[in-house]
Amino acid sequence: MDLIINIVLGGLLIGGIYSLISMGLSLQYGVAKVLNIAHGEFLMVGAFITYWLQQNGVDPLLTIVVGGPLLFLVGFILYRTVFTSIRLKAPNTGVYESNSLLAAFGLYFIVQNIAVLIWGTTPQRFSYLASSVTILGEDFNENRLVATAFAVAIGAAFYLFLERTRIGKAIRAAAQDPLTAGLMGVDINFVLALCFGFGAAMAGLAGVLISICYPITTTMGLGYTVIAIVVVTLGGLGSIPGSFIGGFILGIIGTGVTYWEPGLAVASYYVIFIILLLVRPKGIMGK
Amino acid sequence: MWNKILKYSIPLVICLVLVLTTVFASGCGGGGTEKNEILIGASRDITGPMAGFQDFGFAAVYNMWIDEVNAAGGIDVGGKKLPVRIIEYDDGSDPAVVTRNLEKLITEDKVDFLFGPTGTASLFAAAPIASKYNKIIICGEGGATTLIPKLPSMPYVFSVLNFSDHFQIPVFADICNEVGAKSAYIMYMSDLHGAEYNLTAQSEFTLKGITVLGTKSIPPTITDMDPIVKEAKASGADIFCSFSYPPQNILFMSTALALDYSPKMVLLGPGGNFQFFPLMFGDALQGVMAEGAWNAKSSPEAGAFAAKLEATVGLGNMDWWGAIVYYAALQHFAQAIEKAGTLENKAVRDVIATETFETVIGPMWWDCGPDHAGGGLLPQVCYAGQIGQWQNGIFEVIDPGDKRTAAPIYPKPPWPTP
Amino acid sequence: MHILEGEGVTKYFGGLAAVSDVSFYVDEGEVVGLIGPNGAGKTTLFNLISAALEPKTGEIRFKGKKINGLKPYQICRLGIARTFQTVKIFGNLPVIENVRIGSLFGPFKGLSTADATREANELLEFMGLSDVAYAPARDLTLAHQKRLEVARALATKPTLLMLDELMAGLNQTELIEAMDLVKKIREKGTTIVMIEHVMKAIMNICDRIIVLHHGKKIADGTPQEVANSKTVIEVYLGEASDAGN
Amino acid sequence: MLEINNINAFYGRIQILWDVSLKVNEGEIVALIGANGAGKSTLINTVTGLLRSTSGSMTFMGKRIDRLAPHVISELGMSHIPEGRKLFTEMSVRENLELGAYPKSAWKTKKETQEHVYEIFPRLKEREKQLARTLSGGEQQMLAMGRGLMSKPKLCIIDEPSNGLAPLVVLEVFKIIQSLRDQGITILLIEQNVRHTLEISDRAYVLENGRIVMEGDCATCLASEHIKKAYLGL
Amino acid sequence: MDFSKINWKKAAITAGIPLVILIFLGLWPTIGPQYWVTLFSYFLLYIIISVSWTIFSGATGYISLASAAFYGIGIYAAALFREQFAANLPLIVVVLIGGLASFVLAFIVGAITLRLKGIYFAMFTFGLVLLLKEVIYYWEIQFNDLRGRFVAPESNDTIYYYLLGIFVITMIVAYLIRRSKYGLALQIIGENEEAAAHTGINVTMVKVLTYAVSAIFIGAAGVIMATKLTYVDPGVAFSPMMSFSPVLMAIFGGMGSIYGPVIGAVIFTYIEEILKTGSMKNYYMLIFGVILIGVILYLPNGIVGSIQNLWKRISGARRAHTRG
Repeated sequence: MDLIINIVLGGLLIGGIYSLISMGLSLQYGVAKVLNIAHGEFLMVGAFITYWLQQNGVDPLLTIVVGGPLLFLVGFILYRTVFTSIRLKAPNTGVYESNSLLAAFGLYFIVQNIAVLIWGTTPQRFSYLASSVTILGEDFNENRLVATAFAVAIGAAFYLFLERTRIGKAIRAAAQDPLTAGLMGVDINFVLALCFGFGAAMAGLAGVLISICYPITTTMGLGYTVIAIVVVTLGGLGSIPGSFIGGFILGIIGTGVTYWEPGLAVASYYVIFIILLLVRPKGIMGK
Repeated sequence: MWNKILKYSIPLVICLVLVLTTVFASGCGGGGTEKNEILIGASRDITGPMAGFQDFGFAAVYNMWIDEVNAAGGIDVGGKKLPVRIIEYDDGSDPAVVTRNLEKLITEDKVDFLFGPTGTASLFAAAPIASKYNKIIICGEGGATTLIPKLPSMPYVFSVLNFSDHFQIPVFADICNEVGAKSAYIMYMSDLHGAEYNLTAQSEFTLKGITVLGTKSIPPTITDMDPIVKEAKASGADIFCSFSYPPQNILFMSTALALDYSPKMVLLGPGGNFQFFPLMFGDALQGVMAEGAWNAKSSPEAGAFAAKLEATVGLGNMDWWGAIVYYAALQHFAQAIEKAGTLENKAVRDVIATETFETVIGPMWWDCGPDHAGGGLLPQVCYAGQIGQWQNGIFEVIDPGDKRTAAPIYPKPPWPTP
Repeated sequence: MHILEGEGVTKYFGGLAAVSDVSFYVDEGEVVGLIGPNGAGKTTLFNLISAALEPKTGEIRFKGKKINGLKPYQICRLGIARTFQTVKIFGNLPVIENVRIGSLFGPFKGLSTADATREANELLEFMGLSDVAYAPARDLTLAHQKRLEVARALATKPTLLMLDELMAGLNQTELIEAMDLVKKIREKGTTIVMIEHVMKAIMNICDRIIVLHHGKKIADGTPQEVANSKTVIEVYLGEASDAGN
Repeated sequence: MLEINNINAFYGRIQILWDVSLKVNEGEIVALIGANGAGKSTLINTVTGLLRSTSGSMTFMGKRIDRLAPHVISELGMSHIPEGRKLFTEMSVRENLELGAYPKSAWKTKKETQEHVYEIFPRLKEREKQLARTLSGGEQQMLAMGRGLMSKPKLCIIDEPSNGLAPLVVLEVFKIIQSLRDQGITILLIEQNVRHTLEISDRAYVLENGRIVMEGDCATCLASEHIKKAYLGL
Repeated sequence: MDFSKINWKKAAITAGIPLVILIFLGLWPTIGPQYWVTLFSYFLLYIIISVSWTIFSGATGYISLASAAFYGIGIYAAALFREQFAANLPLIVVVLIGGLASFVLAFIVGAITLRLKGIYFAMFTFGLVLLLKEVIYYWEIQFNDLRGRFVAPESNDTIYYYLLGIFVITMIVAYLIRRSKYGLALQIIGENEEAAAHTGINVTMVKVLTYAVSAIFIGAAGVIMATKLTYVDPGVAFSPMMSFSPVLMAIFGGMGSIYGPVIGAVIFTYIEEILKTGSMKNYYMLIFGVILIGVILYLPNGIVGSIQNLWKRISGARRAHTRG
């Protein structure tokens, strides 16, 4: 019983952050059709901005106000300059997808290199809310709890934004059928740039939360990108709620396997990933 | 006219390219015949995941050493003082690239000697290449017991750092017996480094009456250590061993602090013995141990070296594990070249393998197996210490015997309240 | 002899019957028209015969042998060739390559390269496409692309040819040419099933017409019979009746 | 209201439209008739801005629109109800309607417009919360038309509304189209169901092979031998 | 066949140029400086991998990211059968084993992923690489107490000539497939899989078989490279860069012709070499990334494709001029 509580609650506590990263990738990949290999780099940048501000006396959670909008802007401008041009030049979606994948690779190299030049590669950490809280008789990290609460709040806020607002509805429509969305008067290039920007912002926010909980390095991005790709596949391409739920599921699975055999935790992600692709490529929330 | 030119342009262009390649390539291979410097090559992790070592590991030490040597006019080779120059290539900590870089350094840049790459896997990739071309390589960070049986066939490889059964863990077990720690929980990285430490620890602990209550391997990609820390806490073991690298050791410390897991004894792997650890964790580090140790109190020479190194790299980049032996190996290396009076690798190697020279750690020599025929390891007596413990911000050597600079604290105090 | 027979063929798409319990036959040498309003299930029936889809129930027989469950390429090699409603030519390849592909892969025993080239040239001649043989297929006009698709289908040496809306989008002259073409193919001894909206063509060339509506067969007979059938007129011209349901 | 003068358009290197001219006056139902592949969709795509014409001019409400982006054209008051409905199948009926009101001017009044649409299509109100894909074919067509009306358009282009519908439903759809006209919405109707279309329209254009081959009022067209032969199967 | 004069000339050029290049490459170890032989080995390696990748993925448009898996299988074949200080199989046999193992793996992957289209296929193949890496890591540590293995080294010339041999076979096979009816079949599967099936092509068979055949060369190259690396571990063997490099190289060079991936591989490898070892080594990823994005934005058809377009424009203009 203790074990189950530990696995489920512990999994949920990691899952929140996974959800946030994956929702971001889902927007970039599911809607804007950019398989953004550099996604984790935005996360890393968010984490290091937090670290840097923390060293200068700014409360890490306050960074959310700075980091999110800043990375949104970066993502938005990147899409408008690089990816829009790739999209308009590509004769079909297939070419657009593969070319934007390559461009994302370039982006990955660029961001990573700049980050290494600025911050080096030594692992960094700072202490924030580093004490434990007892839930159902088990101890949990207080900072994880706070991070998960924020992740869920950000996820829920974004969900409401998608459900309730005009732009949000346009994003969902563009995810289903960009051409018809265009017929409705939606400026597709703008909406896709928006999605890319939101994706980057979410990665950045996840980075802020990760820096609160875990040590950070400038080379940690790719690992999180891979996790996000697994979750997005798990949840169904382009399904934002799917990614949200998928993140928690993967968190629980990962924690469970870690209890049994930590060496196989990452392998278990890939096993889920390739089995899912074979059996149900549309993901758990896809139709 | 145009038609013809266009038609023949393809073969023309190709022939041109081929000729140019040959000319260019042979041009590249050249170089002066007159030796006026000692050229050393190194493939280093400048951009990869282990690039941090560039600031406080072997690179920090050899850069300081080169500056010193050159300030003194160079190394005397057969009556002529030659300055030392190093060529470093980036390998991004990919052993495949290490191989390629070393080949380029040896065959194109025609370096005289090699310095080792960062990390055990890269070192393993480098050693056979150096042997293949008969180039002396002085290795810094990394090493593992697996290398020992290979060394007889790699006479040009000199591995400086001490590793698992290569004296650290047996000493640690003795310390445990001394203070009365009875049971252990082991977490180890699922790579060569972790696996070897784990195996040695399992047998040493059994031998010396310490019960192992739990063992978990972790992947290098681990991001969440809560389950392991909780399990270790539940096991109630006196000793917690983390046989892993700086990122995992930092993660363990953060997690243990947050979950209030404070065993009587904590032994960390690489990272625990670097100065950035106390900068990161402050008072919490009181009583935490790590493998491989020296400090300014080890000897007067060590004190002078510590001051010199700190002035060069800064306090935050001090390495209380390898720095002093790297430096000693370089001092030994320089004296060997001077004694051999040539840059010819075979001659220099024979001197290195057989001679004892005075260094910062006292008299130093290499253990190269029977007849001095193989690659070299440092004998145990040469090291300044095997196990260290943080006491009031100083990494004290707590080995039993005359290397000790302070008595071990046991049990370590609980974590300070945040 | 019935060269092609269907018995109780049914196919659902997400709960809706696209083709529902349709039985039909085609005799050797016949030209059979398959008509019906949009969404009647004509193309679905074609897809079922050519194995692009698999029927849920029912059986399709070719020359007396059951063929459902086979793969599209097997159907093709048995001697059933088809064209598509929206032309599916290989646009980046030259016209002649498109036809050669048919000869190389389509017949039960593929031809040698040289034979395929010779045959492709003959077919292009037959279809009146020799002039554009080396142009990329995507540069052709729609009418020529449709012809090219027929040529490719013929190159696989079919005994039964299925044409999906060959005449759609053609102008009067092209229409007459296309009708002539169908007649010429028929004279070579190939059985033809064609989906068509152009009534003039259907009435003119077909020996027999099958009418589908809402996935069900509602009429089957000579052009005259079908044209006079009250049900068909109602369905087709959309009079207020409930014939379909 | 909409005036198209001599436009030419290409898909890749194939010319689809040849010197097409067309005019829609305010308050009319204008029918555009043609077989599959005649170029109707290309014409509509060109008008709505999805495809660029290579020459010729188009004006809408007195404004040149040939170089405008689709979303700008739709803000001007042109609404396109596409062939095959193109609903957002994973969204509810209500959300589909709301998306129809995406242009800023329409978004403000979307509540009232929605009520108005529910008056025209009461069945949509009953199914307000259902996902669009769970609707029947006729309901889907109605939703598509309702969505098209949400932007409060001045001109509605309706592409093949009878496609795949049962005859009774087709009649209903045509009746609604007529009632829209009565409410002052101008309509350009593209259809294959020639007889019905001509019965409810004011004027008609016949497109064949990318060229307008006939234009005039509907009675004339219905009487034409060419139409009878080619499209009515008589 | 039309045996007109121009065809003979063309044939002389098409056969002559490769022959000249082959002789040059064959003599290279004797005329080139030592390191350049090594560098050329790397050129050959990347050419083999990117051309093999292009055989299947370039023609069909199914982006395979499993190259690293095939390469890694080859490396592990060498690690098992060409150990240092052990009784070993002859190198040529191990090369065959590596090729065969890759063939089998690719065949299985091909057969079970037939349902997957587009990006899903790419993701599956990439997941496979990561999974193999993790599982082999785990297996070696848990059951063999090993992280990596030492492979018996070979001389640089042996490695070079083996790679040259594999390179020649790869190019011949790529050329033959391109020219044969199977190449045609692959190409039209890429254009329209449905129409291809209805034209009598056994789509499944053609796809799976070509995929498996193209993997042979990658596996064989892996065996040879293992003898050069001499120390291999799963991180080296299944490095994801080995999956992405051929894609980048092929797109960089252009997939329209057989020369595209070759030129892409050579230029890419050389740029990497210069950047990594030159004075800009601290910025090489940055520069590399900028080059990558620049190529995608401004040379969308790859280098060869862009040159061909330029060529066409020049010759087209010339023709127009003559006509006018």
